[in-house]
Amino acid sequence: MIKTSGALTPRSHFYWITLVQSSAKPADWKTLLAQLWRIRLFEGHVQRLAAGGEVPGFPHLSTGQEAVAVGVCAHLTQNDVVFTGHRGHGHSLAKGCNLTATMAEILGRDTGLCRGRGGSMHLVDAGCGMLGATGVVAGNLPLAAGAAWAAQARQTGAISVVFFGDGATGAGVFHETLNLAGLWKLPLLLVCENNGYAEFTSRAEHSDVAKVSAFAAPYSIPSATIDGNDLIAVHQSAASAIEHVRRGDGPYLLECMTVRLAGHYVGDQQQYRSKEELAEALKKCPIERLKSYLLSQGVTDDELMAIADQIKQEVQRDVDAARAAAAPDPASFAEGVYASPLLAAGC
Amino acid sequence: MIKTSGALTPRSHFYWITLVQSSAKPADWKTLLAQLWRIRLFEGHVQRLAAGGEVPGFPHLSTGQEAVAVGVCAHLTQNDVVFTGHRGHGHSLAKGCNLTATMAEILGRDTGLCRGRGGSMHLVDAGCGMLGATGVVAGNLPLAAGAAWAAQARQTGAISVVFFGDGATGAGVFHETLNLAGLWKLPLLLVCENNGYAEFTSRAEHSDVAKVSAFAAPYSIPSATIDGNDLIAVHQSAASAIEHVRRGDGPYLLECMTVRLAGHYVGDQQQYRSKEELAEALKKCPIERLKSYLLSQGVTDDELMAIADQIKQEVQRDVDAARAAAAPDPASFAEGVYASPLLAAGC
Amino acid sequence: MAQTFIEILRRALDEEMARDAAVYLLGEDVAEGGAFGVTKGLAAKHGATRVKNTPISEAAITGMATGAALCGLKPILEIMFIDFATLALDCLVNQAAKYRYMSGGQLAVPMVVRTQSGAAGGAAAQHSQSLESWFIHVPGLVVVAPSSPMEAYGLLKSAIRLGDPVLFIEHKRLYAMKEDFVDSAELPTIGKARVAREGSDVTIIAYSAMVRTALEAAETLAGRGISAEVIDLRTLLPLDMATISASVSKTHRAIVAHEAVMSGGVGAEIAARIADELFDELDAPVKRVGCPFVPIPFAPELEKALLPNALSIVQAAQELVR
Amino acid sequence: MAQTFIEILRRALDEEMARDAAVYLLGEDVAEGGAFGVTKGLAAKHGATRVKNTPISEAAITGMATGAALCGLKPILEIMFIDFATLALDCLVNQAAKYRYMSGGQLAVPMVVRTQSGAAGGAAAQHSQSLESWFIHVPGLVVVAPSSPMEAYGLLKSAIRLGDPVLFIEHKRLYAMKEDFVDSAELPTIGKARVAREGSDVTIIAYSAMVRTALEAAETLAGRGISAEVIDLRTLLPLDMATISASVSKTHRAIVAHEAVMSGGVGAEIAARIADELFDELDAPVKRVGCPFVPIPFAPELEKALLPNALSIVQAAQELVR
Ligand SMILES: Cc1ncc(C[n+]2csc(CCOP(=O)(O)OP(=O)(O)O)c2C)c(N)n1
Ligand SMILES: Cc1ncc(C[n+]2csc(CCOP(=O)(O)OP(=O)(O)O)c2C)c(N)n1
Ligand SMILES: [Mg+2]
Ligand SMILES: [Mg+2]
Repeated sequence: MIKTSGALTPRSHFYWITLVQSSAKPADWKTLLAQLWRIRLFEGHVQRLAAGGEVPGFPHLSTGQEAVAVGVCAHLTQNDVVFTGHRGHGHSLAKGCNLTATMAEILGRDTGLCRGRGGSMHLVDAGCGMLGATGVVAGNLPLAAGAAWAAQARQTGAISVVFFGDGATGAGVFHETLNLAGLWKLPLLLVCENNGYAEFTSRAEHSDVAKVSAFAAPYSIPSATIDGNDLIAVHQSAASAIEHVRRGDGPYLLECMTVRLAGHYVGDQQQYRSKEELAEALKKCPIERLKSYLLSQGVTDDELMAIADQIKQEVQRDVDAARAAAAPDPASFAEGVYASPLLAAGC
Repeated sequence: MIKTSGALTPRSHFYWITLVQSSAKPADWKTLLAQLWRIRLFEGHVQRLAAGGEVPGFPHLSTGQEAVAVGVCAHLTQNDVVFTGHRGHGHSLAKGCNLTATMAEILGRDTGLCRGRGGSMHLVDAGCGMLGATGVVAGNLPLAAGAAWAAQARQTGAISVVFFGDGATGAGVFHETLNLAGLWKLPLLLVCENNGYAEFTSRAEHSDVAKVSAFAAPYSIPSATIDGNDLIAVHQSAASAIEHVRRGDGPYLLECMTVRLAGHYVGDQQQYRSKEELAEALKKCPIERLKSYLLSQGVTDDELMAIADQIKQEVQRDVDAARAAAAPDPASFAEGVYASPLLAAGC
Repeated sequence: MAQTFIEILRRALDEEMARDAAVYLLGEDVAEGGAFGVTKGLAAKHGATRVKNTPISEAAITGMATGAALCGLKPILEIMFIDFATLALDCLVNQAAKYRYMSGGQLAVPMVVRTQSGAAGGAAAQHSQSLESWFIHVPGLVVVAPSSPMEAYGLLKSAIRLGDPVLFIEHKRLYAMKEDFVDSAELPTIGKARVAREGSDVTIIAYSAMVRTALEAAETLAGRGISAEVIDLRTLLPLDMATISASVSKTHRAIVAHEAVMSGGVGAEIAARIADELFDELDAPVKRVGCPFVPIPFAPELEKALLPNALSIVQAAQELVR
Repeated sequence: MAQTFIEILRRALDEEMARDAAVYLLGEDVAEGGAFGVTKGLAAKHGATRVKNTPISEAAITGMATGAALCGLKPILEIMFIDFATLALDCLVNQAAKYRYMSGGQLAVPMVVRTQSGAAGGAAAQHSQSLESWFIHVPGLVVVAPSSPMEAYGLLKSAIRLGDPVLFIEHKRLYAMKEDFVDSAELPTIGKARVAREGSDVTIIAYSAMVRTALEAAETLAGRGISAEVIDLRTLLPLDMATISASVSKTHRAIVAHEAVMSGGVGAEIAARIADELFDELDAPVKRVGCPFVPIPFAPELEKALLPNALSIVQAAQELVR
């Protein structure tokens, strides 16, 4: 059964999908494939625009890791909240952020989600439950736990989801958060995207711990390590993880093994990775894998092409709209530090 | 085989004992009992003096937990280093700090280990490898790991030992340190004194994790949970843990289950603990247990009395000496912030 | 009947919890009353779900308070000693303070972080610091440092209702201070200082426990023919320059007194602003009274020698007025 | 041949590692060269045991560097962005800075923490801060902020040999700056400022990247008939008041310029000290140039509008001299 609902926020104009795990059909997977494509194409634009000097800062692409964002967010409602980190474009789009406003933010436009004040690493769209990204690795984890605490305290029924990388497990606050989330039985889904790297340093140099999910064991927090490049696997595992969390049984740690197809940030030459490694990584592309599956299930090449074409046009249109938008008024830089202008005046 | 050596530091005037695990005899245990007593008596003085207003700050007693300090430090050489926390009197004495200078520090005297600048929570005696105590819970853990790293890098053969409470496992830096210690295979022994409390809050409210040693598992760091009030058990487990660490096989986490017989600090009324609980705790006294064992092994009451008397007199004498010492010169408060007086002058 | 700082603070918490179901307390031992007993009885009264003990996880609990504030709670977090705020700074500075701005105004962090600072009785170097000046350097934060029980009562209530993250600093030497509880409909405005004593020869600007010391000094000075005006800042960020300016324009001399070390202290900011904005008003340089640049020593004799006291202020005033 | 800031910094590290076997590097990605390439090639040259990659564990690696410094190493720790020093503050402030004092002089922490700060190119609110003023508030620390490649070279070497914990702040906008490498037997003394340009009408006090901006401003001012002296502080803690005093006693006017927000900034301390110690020398108030009290915004137009530049200094100088 597919339940689709229309625009969730004033800005949102793509379809929201809630798939019931057991009844997912090729038709559903096609819709999710479209989302994978959408993120991939969006970030392709980011990369090209960045190379052309149009993107301030240093954007981090989730290329190759899209299945995690799409597979998890497919189960979330608008009330559920998501926190992400420096590699958060995919999560934002999957959670329902308007594509034009997201791109506009990444380009530093006044029409951006955060009026150009946040940027690629600080995407927020409160209206659709995308509550924030933090550029400080692991800093998002306790924020998400706090959101889960609020949901629990206010009995809203919402859950909180946090996406983070394997490198974040080196940070103490990850462990502090696990302890608290377990202890308070918070409705928190922790999604680790284990891509085997933290910047240029491979996981082997960061940690002796093969599986991030192992960190949940001491706290008796249930966990799983899955193939994060297999959208179907992510979708199904996320369904049961979220069922657990939504039921009030406390947090769940879902580790998604994945690969970063691009550099750490746009411009990273990746000298620390061999050609063989990169070639191997490409084989794991979640989009290619889902396509193969759909083709094997009788979906035709033409159907897929049609979807791709449509997404391509939509994304292009939305990106163009973002690029056409105006930069913020320089004189406005001091707006919005405090609730009260009185406070701001005294500083 | 007991190897005793004389004064290790100019200040030290008690005997240093290295027991070879397998050959420990009642005679050896007697010597260790003397150390337990020594710490107990010392802290009895701290408590009385504090009640009388002679001790600045808020001293934390290790009463009831002495077997951990004594059982572990018995295996350390002067080159090995120890870090402790707010409850560190026992560790300091067991590592070889001069009793008079230790008490003088706790009383804030100029003859104190740190010239009265540190106090109960910041005991340092570099000469005997007591490298420091920190009042910030868990702050000592990475310091100890760093000391272990230096020993490894400089190939001194020394090991580093850190004592901390169960509450410290709530702090992220504990986990960061485990990861690094395992990854770099540091010669670090982590000794957790699990007394079931962090201040007034019981462990159940702090954590769902029953055994602190479980935190070592994800890192494949070997660990054990033992009865920390059984000196013989501590002594034997510490021996094999230290053998592992000294061999260069990396860190080891030794969790010693113990009980705090006193309040969190001197003056704590312990309203959060029932009479029954306290009565139960008293039964676990490590001194009483070792005494029973020795009596069962044919040691006589008289022999034990004689030891006790001697220790009592020695401690009294040393405490009196500490009390008789002068306070620091008030005008000297600014000394010793920087290596160079030039730097200090510019501040 | 006179009540202690701790009792009056507890009353403010109690009343705000009763008034607003979104107010929650969290921190180490808070359900047991906290290390200083401020929250005693609140768990029993308002329920264990609203007064939450936490593990020793300063970073995570600050993050959780922030995240909860984003989602409809008004958390009051207790950080037992300001020395341990060092463990919470990423969240306070990088997240909580910047959320409103970075989100383009979409989200806010209505949270109060209560903490305790200052030296007393041999708490030593890691439990005695006065670190408030770090926070006046962080856009998005508000910093409040009350000087008495009743000041704390009103300011805490105002802070809870403010809507932006507030660091609320209690001085450990004030905890035992007693005052009569006086009911008043009006709460103080965050950002407004108060003239604690009027005078005409010199302005002494202070906050937290140092206000009492300044009042003592003013009394002594009065005996020596010097009329000192004492300003209780109440809020360190934002600074109420209007009140300072009015006073210094009258006295033409100013002293800023605090317990923190002078280098990089709040006094530096205030002195710099007076010296700039009131350059033509000043008959003498702005003097600072504060700790010398040394960690807080343990021994009481050293601690006492180090800490600024009423005499330090009196001497500074006499030099200025001479 | 001219070399970049990064290259010359690397040379200093390389030479000090060759000179002293106790010098070790650690930090995130440092074996890969670090996020900015400063340590590139050093692992290959000096061995992987002396150039250690670490996990993302700012608290632990700072603690480890401190512990190792207590035990005979001279660690150089890289904290990738000063914004993340928030995660290392317990150790830096409560442990490293106080160890010498708290141990009554028994132990020392000869360690350098290299970090990188400042705004450029849309790094946004969490990767652009200038937080140096926090550290001048901490007795026991030393704070160095070089203004050019050759300054960095000498100061880094001096810092490594100092024997106390040094925070060494590199500005990201300086990394590409080029200078000729000039061999010199003498290393700068930590704690001594330098006169970067002589002048007689106004003193501009700056550090880090702002020195270049101040020199630009001085050039512009010269064209307008105002002779500006520029002081490059080099060390923020301790402050070289002698050099400042000599200059201001000559020019009778002072501006302190930095990129950090003004409230609670290093400029406040300097302005307060000048206004006090040189009260009779001043012909005009000490002016501060710095960021307004706002987090660093992402959009380049906003970032640019916010950051102080040469024009900001020129305007301040013209107001003073007018
Ligand atoms: C606390 C902190 N330290 C360092 C950095 C610099 N940094 C940015 S991304 C990154 C690697 C993160 O690795 P991981 O969590 O695995 O995420 P990935 O980039 O692989 O998606 C680092 C070290 C940071 N942003 N925050
Ligand atoms: C970072 C930090 N937070 C809070 C405190 C206050 N505090 C002092 S001791 C203590 C409890 C420590 O419990 P545990 O580690 O189990 O040691 P124990 O006192 O039981 O020996 C707390 C919370 C502190 N010193 N440091
Ligand atoms: Mg990764
Ligand atoms: Mg405990």
